[in-house]
Amino acid sequence: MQIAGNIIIIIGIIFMFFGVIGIYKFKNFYSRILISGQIDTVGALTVIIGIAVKHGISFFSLKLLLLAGIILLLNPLATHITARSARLSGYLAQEQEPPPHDKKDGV
Amino acid sequence: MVFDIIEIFSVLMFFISFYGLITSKSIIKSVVSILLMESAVIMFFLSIGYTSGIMPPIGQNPETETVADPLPQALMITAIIIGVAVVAVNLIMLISLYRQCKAKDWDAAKKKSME
Amino acid sequence: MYIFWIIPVFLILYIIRIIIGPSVWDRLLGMNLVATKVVIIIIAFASLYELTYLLDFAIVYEIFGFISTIFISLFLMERKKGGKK
Amino acid sequence: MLAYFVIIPILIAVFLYVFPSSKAGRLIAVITQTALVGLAFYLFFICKSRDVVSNIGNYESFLGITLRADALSSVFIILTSFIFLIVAVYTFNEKYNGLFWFLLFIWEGLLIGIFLSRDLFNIFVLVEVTTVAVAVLIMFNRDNRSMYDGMVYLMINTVAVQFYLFGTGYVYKLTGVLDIDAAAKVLEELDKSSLILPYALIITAISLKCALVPLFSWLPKAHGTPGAPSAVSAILSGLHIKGAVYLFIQFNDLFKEVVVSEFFLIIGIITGIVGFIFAMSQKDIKLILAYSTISQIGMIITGLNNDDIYSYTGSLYHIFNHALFKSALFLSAGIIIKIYNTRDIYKIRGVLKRSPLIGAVIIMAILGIIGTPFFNGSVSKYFIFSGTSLPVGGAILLINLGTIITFIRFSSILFGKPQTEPDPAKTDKCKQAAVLVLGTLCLVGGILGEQLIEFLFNVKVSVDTAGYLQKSALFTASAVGGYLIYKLYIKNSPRLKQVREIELSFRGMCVSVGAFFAVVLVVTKLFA
Amino acid sequence: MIYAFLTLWIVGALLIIRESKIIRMIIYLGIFSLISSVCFYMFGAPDVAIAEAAISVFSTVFFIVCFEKHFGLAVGVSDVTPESAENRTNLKKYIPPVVFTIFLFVLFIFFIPENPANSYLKDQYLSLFSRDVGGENSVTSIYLGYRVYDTLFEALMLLVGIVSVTHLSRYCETSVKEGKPSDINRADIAVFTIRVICPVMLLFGIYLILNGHISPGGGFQGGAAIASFFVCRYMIYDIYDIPIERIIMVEKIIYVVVVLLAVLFIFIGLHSFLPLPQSVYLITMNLLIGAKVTCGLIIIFYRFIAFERR
Repeated sequence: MQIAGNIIIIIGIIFMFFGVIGIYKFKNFYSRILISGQIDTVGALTVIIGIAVKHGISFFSLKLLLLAGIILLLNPLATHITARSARLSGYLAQEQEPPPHDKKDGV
Repeated sequence: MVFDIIEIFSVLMFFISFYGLITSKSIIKSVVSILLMESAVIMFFLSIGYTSGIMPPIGQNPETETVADPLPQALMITAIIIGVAVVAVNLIMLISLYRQCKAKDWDAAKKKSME
Repeated sequence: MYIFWIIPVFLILYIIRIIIGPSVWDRLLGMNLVATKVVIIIIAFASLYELTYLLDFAIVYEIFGFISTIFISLFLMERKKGGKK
Repeated sequence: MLAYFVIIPILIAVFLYVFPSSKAGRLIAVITQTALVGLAFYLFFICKSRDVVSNIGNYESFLGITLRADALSSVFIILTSFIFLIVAVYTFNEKYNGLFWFLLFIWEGLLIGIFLSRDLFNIFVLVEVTTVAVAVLIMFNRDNRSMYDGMVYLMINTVAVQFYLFGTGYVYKLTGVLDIDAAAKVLEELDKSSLILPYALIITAISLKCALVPLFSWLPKAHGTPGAPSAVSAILSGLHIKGAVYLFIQFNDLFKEVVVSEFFLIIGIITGIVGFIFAMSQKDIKLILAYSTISQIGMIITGLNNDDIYSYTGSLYHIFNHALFKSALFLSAGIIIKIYNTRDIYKIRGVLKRSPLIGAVIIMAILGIIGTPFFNGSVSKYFIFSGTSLPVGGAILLINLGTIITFIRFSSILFGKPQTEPDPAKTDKCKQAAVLVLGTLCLVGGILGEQLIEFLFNVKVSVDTAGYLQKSALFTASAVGGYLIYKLYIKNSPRLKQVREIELSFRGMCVSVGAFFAVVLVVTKLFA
Repeated sequence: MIYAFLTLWIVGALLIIRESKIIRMIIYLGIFSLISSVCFYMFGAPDVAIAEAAISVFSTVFFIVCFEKHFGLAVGVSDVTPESAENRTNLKKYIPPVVFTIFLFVLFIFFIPENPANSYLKDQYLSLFSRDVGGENSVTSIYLGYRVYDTLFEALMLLVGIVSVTHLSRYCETSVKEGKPSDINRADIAVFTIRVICPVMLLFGIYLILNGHISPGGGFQGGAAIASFFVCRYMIYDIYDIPIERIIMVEKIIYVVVVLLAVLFIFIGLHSFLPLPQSVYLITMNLLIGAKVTCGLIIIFYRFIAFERR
């Protein structure tokens, strides 16, 4: 159990590591959304499952599963709302840098 | 001299926020600086009696050595609530001041209020 | 545990991204990422001591971090385009 | 149970907020206030023989919070409840809503709490709540000026309170307790050098609360802001600042190993001098009174730090007297402002003719504050003076001279012909009665001065005929001198305007807090 | 590891202090609060950590609403004190405050006492709390038992804060009407998910309150969680029908009940006469304080939000 748990945790950390690479590699905001929306959620879920596996079947693992559920719901939603807010405010995907009016406002 | 490193960190924080207070032009930043100052003080209180691998003071008869000091925690909950109330009052004053004088920074507010 | 050493490194990298991130929304994204990483640290901590009640804090943290993120992004949204009903 | 002294006003406050502004509610407020004065006297008579201590919850040693009433704090409680009674009568017919009464009574409970509490953290909580309540009372009418002033007051006091909290943390770390009496025992055994930092942190905060010299810029803003109700200004100037002075006494007691009383003696003298210089130059009558408070506080601090029982007692009695005449002045200034609809000292004329009663009260209060024989100020000022050595005594005389000049200028509102036609509003009987009581007490406190001091502070003092003669001669000399100086130099001096415009911004205040802290640290290290 | 977090903490503070654009400052403040709450957690203080996390939400919300009022409805308008361009190059301006602050810091460090922490009260509390007050969480026992006198004033502080917020924000006497649309543009998916997550939050708040005496949490933390449920409710429904006047009244009454309960149980010492288990007092007190905090935060939040509507 311990070894299996550790392996799953390491897989999760590798996911997160990809996320860190991506957040520097992508030059576009809407690509970076991907990191938080998918890669990071999956990484966090994998780590949590790994820890739950290490603990076996117990109250601790049950609570961890609840937490995993909450993360699964909330993390993509936060990303979605952030992206939507950016889109509706006119922060365009095609441009490499913020649009003129945005720049003027100094955001 | 023997230093407690966390104590040094909180003192550093205290003076960073002090720097914020003596340089900030806008009022909202002063409010934030006060919030940071409070946070520094809270950190100092909680660091009293810290050793690494410390446990929360929960349980029927906890062992004294490895358990955190409960009193500063109880005090700091009080301090946090007081802090949020002060921040709320400050901000609402700031909004009202802005509504009346159209002043965002200290100098403008002072000038407007003297008229 | 190794988590305690790897995650802070990630955190520092995220914070650098937050500092250079060109727009507000990048920073918000960074805030979300930081919150998730910190939740994992908390879980690792709880699992180290085998204390179940420490997990409460992780749940609270996740929910509260989420609320502040979406509140900021909702308020940042340009109201004109969204339109009143 | 001492906690009820704090809890009962707070419960009344909530009651008045829930059932606001009916006449019956206000009547209940005044009646309970009277009862509270009676209770305070009862407590005082008990405290004359023994200290009343109550452990909340009856927990073992220092686990809970301890309240203690001793001879000094019970006198302060009498003063608090009495002044609040007067103010409650004064505002009886005003059209304030429930919020005003709520904050007023909370303020009373909290002040009594500060006088009773023996717990460091509890004092922090009380001080912080008081600060917010007072800030809201200052900006009660929500005009531009009082908005800004209230905001500065709230923020600078919050900054100072953080210093206090940090100091409390060090005391807890060093002693392991938060109770002042227990901490004092542990601190005695500690090394002197470890006490310096907590002492400096705490005393910086308390000095800001007392408005000592570099840290006084918030006081005229808070106490003299035009928009604040004058009842609030009266309590602030008469009573609130005395809470800070009480804390000053307490903490100097706690850290008596490291206190450099000479430093505070000098600071007190400078505060007095700076206070009257500013007071002389103001144009707004409320601001004159507010700056004059600073100079009187300087005198009180000087007396407290002068190592002599006469000066100490004189200072305590001066705290008492200052509360009486400063609230009388502020309250009558409120009435005058209402009548004339202006605060400019050059525009108000002929108060004595327009409303003789108010004029008489103002004269009595002025005679009190400048220390005329047979008025209360003379007794306390004489005691402060008699215990001092020559340079300090000279400084006290100088401060008194400044006060005389200030109030000669102030008294010009009493005479002459009104420039603007005063508003023929009908006079309020409650207000006049309240003010009259305070004015009469100024006279009574002077004639029965020695007996009162013996009664209140248990110190036997006596003044012989030579002392009386000396006092009268000094007073006459300084009064004549003050009048001449006023006529010759000050009346039309262009400097007044320049002095009037000196004012620190918020950033400047923060810098001065830091600088004061550094100076206290260095001075304590060098001389303690 | 704790030092890594403390370093991040300091970096966050530096960012906040150096930033001149307010919206960025608010985001940094949110991150800063989250990091500091983790630090508190690692000091073995989960109660304080939960309180700090709750406060981080509310202070962020207050700041963002204040920012919006401050600069109107337009997005991202920066804090336009016209310093940025020419003053940033002018380094000379920064030297005096930096030198002054460093001087104070060094002076402070120089005077720090070397004595180790005295653990008198800690030992007393840890050995006595379950006998004197009951419960398993010693922080709650101190908060509601030994130092209940402080707690009363802390509740009073919240009361004064609420009263002042309502007083100072009452420019527009119009109370908030029912069904007035907020102009938040929301997606259906967001509405759906928040609707799913809201009951969890409510339940979790109640859990924190009821379990306050045996696990981390308590009146304040649970109350803040329930109040954040109402924040979410504002975000998904256009509902302004919170009867604020009535909530204010309820809050006052709860405060009076809290005071009376504390007086009865702790000051008079009723718990030694009654045959009740000690945890009854703790649970009741936690519930009342939780209700009070919930009411208070809801009122402050809705006053902040409703300020904009004239």
